[in-house]
Amino acid sequence: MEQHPRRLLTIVTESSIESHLLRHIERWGAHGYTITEARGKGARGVREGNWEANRNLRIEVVCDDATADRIAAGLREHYYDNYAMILYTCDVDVLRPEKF
Amino acid sequence: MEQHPRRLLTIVTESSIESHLLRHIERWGAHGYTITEARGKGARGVREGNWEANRNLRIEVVCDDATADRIAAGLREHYYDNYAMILYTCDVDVLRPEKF
Amino acid sequence: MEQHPRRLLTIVTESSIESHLLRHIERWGAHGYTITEARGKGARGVREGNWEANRNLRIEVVCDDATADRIAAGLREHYYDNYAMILYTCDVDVLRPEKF
Amino acid sequence: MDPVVLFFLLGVTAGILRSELRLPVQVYELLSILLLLAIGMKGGIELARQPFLELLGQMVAVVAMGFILPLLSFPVLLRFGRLPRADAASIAAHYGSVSVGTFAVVVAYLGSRDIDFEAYMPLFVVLLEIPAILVGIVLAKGLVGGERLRESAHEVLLGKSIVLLVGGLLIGWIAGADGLAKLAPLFFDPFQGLLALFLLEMGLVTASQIGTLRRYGFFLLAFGVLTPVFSAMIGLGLGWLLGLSVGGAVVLATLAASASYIAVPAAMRISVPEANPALSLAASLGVTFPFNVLVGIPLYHWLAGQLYALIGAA
Amino acid sequence: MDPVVLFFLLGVTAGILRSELRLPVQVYELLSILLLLAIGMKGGIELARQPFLELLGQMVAVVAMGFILPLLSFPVLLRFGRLPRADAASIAAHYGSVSVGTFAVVVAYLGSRDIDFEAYMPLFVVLLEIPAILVGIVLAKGLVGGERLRESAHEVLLGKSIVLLVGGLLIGWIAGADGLAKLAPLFFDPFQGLLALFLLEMGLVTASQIGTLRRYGFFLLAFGVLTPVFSAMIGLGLGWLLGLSVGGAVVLATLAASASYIAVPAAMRISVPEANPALSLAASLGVTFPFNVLVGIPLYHWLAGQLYALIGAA
Amino acid sequence: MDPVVLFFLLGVTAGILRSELRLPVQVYELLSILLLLAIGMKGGIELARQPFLELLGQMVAVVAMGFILPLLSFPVLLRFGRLPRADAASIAAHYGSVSVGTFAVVVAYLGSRDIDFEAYMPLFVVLLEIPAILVGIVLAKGLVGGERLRESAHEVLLGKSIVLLVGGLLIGWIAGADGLAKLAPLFFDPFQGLLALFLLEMGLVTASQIGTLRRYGFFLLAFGVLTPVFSAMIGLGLGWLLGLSVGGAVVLATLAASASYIAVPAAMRISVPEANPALSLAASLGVTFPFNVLVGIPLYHWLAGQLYALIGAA
Ligand SMILES: Nc1ncnc2c1ncn2[C@@H]1O[C@H](COP(=O)(O)O)[C@@H](O)[C@H]1O
Ligand SMILES: Nc1ncnc2c1ncn2[C@@H]1O[C@H](COP(=O)(O)O)[C@@H](O)[C@H]1O
Ligand SMILES: Nc1ncnc2c1ncn2[C@@H]1O[C@H](COP(=O)(O)O)[C@@H](O)[C@H]1O
Ligand code: NA
Ligand code: NA
Ligand code: NA
Repeated sequence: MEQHPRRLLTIVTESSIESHLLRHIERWGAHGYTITEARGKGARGVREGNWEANRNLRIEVVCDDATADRIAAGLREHYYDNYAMILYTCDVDVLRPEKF
Repeated sequence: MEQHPRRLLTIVTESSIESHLLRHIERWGAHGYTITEARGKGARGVREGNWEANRNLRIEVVCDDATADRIAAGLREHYYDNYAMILYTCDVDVLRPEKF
Repeated sequence: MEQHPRRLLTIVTESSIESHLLRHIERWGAHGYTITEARGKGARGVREGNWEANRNLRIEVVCDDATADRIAAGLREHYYDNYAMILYTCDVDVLRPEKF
Repeated sequence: MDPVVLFFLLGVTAGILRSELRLPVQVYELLSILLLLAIGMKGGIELARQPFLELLGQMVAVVAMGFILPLLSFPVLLRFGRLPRADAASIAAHYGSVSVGTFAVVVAYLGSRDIDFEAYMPLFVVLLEIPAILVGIVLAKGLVGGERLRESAHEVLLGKSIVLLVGGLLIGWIAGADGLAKLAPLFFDPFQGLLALFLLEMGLVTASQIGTLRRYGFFLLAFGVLTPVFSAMIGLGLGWLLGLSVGGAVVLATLAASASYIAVPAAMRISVPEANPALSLAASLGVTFPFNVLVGIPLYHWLAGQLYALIGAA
Repeated sequence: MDPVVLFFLLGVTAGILRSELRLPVQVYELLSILLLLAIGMKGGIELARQPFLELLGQMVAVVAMGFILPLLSFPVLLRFGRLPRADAASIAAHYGSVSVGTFAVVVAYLGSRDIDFEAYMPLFVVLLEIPAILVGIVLAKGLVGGERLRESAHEVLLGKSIVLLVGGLLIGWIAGADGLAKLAPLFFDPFQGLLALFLLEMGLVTASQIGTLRRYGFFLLAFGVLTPVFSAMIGLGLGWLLGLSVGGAVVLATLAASASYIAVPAAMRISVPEANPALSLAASLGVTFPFNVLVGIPLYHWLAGQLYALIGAA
Repeated sequence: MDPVVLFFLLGVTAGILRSELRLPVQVYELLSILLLLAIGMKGGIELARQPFLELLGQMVAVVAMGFILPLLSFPVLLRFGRLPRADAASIAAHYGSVSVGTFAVVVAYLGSRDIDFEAYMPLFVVLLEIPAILVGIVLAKGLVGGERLRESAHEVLLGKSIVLLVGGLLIGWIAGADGLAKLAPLFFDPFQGLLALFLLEMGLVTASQIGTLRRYGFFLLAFGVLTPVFSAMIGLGLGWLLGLSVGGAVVLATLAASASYIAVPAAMRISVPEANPALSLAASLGVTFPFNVLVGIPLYHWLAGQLYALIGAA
């Protein structure tokens, strides 16, 4: 089966910034995203997700390398210092490369 | 630690086709799957997940390469044209290879 | 953009053991984790997630190789035989290596 | 204006202004489960009072209407809408079937005006849900093998809304008004409040259809307004022929006028996947639902009054 | 038949027919929170009326029953069921403990027949939840170190159901009937409705146990029907000895007959992980729960009538 | 003690003991939607009875208080708390705004003591939510460009709580008491029960703030107790000046004393992201909310009694 390499960028962060963040991500070149509700623990403590102020989102974006870099750089500049957030990328293969 | 390479296939699609899709996936050789509720945006617009007609599922299948190819081909044939759907695969290591 | 390789360890298991499992994972060296609610099917049957006894969790830990191995070994020793559980790891890149 | 309608307007407004207001989908599900069970049980209580056989004639006539309505709108959609066959069939199925939410609104409307109607009407809701789906599938696919149609029928019959409506009907039938009195504080007393919340959510969803509407333009809008009025007149006429009260005729007219946005979309997604769901939802939810709630129901009430004044009860 | 039981049957039927009907797990959680708090508060209101010390004797006897019941069923499971030690211990714990859902059904059953019972019964629900769990752990693991047992006890005592039942009891005790009157429209008036929805969900879950049942076959089925009848007779006898009213004896019999499917499974999963949870759930939820709801409770009622007619109140 | 307060204590206790009790976040959302709509509608019903213009003076005075309160606490936070500018501004905004949960508790408190108050008070809740947020942003960022401030204002105005409160107000205004009577079984009758559940959840969340509190120590604790008392006295005085009844003055005092934990945290997270949300939540939710619920409201009631006895109504 023909495969096309892309990057999968996963962000876990506070749900309070959802709409801002999505607007930014699209501006930086993402063609789509997938969101799941999450909770967790990290450097900024436990985020139990039982209440509006401590819910996390897990956002996935499949995109090309350049877009992934642009998004990562943008997040570092605009969000990293002030928000509970982690970000990681990994290599994936997709079927319809024109979508991403 | 001993590791065994497998493929992780992730599908994001409309929740309305869940039972059909799962039946297909098992027929094509998956030994298991994991589902999380999701929402998102893609070529077919925003799917907010606030209502039965616009909920997404995120389905993960860990399997061997042949099964992954079979599932991907099957999805392409039966679902790709008519449903909001993306699919990507990535390489993972598992502990108990006989399960997958 | 500077990238730092780490491992992403994903566990899918019964939600009933959540607090025990998280305590273990932290003891074995994880600096954080992300949890999403899940359901699925595997060797131990369908876990529909419609009721407290059959809910799954999907737990992700980003960590270094040694920690991933320690966690995997610990899970194999303490949980594998008696609980519905799968585990897989994959290579990811992170931005702020000191966090993980 | 009924307060439940105000909740709908609040939802639409919040949606259009892009407010952060969201109802969790689980709340939506709880509301629809409660409403469907309550409607079913109310109908069942009434069925227990009614000799079932007397209703058989009415039931056959109503089912016939469910088969005919989509056949009437299909050619319009094909010719004037210039829609692909699958889309025309799917939209026809939506409009031939019914919207339980709209039914609840007309019940609330008549209730707050103390207008009686035949209390077994929920039975007609159940009966009208299904035929249009079958017609839609046949229109899209031709006379598909019995296998395929049977699978689809199976799916529709076991969909959430039919199971809850029919289950409620049977429970109401078996337990009767006395048996269910104890359930009233959850299912019957707060009915209007539950409907208000449900309409708040439907308002938010309706607002999100506006984008699609703009893209597909004038035809959908016109179709979404004219079809219900036309179907309502058929429903009204049938109600009159069947000897229903004015209230009953208004309900039947509203059922005919309403377009499904729960059961039919789910069925079409599986059985006619090549139909674009955005189109049919934009019409049924973005145009027809608000039209019926805000304008249609009072209009059908007025029309019924005219008709019954003119000709007298059948 | 009580309408709440009809909801259970609706759930079972929908599950067996593989309908698309699902209740969101959050609705299930909300229902169980409301039911547990309501049951606790009702018991607490009654405790406030009752000199606590007078109940001490009854409480000790009931706790003793909680320790004895699992000891009786354990050897049966080992020998006739040929089950591994851990499974036998776990199932014994399930059957020695109680099901709050079944308790709610018997309360509804007696209520709709206007049969009085000692209103402090929720206290016994709390007391019976725990001992069998401790017995089960000891049966599975031997006399484990105090550390291990203390950890398990801690877990059980702070589990959701105990916290809500005990919390409700205390709130009812402190606030009394007058204080809680304002809470009635949420907790007490819709109780039967909430129970009906809860049973709908339990019906769906019950249906999903049938696969396991088929696999493990006849023994589980027989055990799941005979044990409750046997335990009910012990409960009935104890109720008679303690001087309970007929209604009270029926409740105690039902508590003895019921098998836990919430608190105990959670505790066993942690404390006796090698026990297969599918087995115990298939028995307690797939056999005993429907048996009690459909057949058992009326049977225990009839038995109590016979007993009290024969021997007279103690 | 009010039973709703007992639910709060149950939540706090369960949280501190690390019980497994959790309320699904969707239940929390449903509860807050119902409470906000109910409060709004009650206020709106009253507004419909009141000539709007007569209230204008009071409204201006209340808004002025909303601007002044954060300006008073800001220097305290900067100097005595030695907090960074952003944190001081954010906390000041929290305390200048209001907590709808606390408002609901004071309403329940007065209700169960049959003390009347001006029923249009929900209007003041809406009015007090916003000014402090604007002040907080200006304190943190200086007189930011109109663009930035406008964006923030837009966000606050369209946040969930304002939309539901204002929406409820309007619906109540338009439909009036008669129109909304049918909604009472969902929104008004179970109000105390819904509030009890909400406080159970807030108790659990409060317990989870204790860790942060311990880390930031004594200052937050003192600030969280003294500020509400001080603000309450301002609110009390203003209530007296505006000619409110004793009950009305107690409500206004409680509004002044309460600190936001829903609308303001969300706004600050976006507009003053460098402020640490753990700090402000630990103070407002971990200290001030329980203080007001347990001690503050009775204290303000007592103070109001003293004041009105001493000086007489204005
Ligand atoms: N090592 C980790 N592995 C997985 N998820 C993490 C990790 N660290 C943090 N997270 C997630 O990212 C969120 C924000 O992290 P932080 O900014 O470190 O508090 C947490 O609430 C977790 O959900
Ligand atoms: N580039 C992307 N990255 C992540 N998720 C995506 C992407 N594109 C689409 N999706 C997800 O896949 C669903 C269906 O996509 P589509 O068929 O493109 O509308 C969307 O609703 C998203 O949840
Ligand atoms: N092949 C698989 N792919 C993805 N998820 C799986 C797979 N097998 C099992 N799972 C998940 O892991 C859980 C436990 O698996 P098991 O122990 O095999 O029953 C299941 O309920 C699924 O959610
Ligand atoms: Na119709
Ligand atoms: Na028992
Ligand atoms: Na304040």
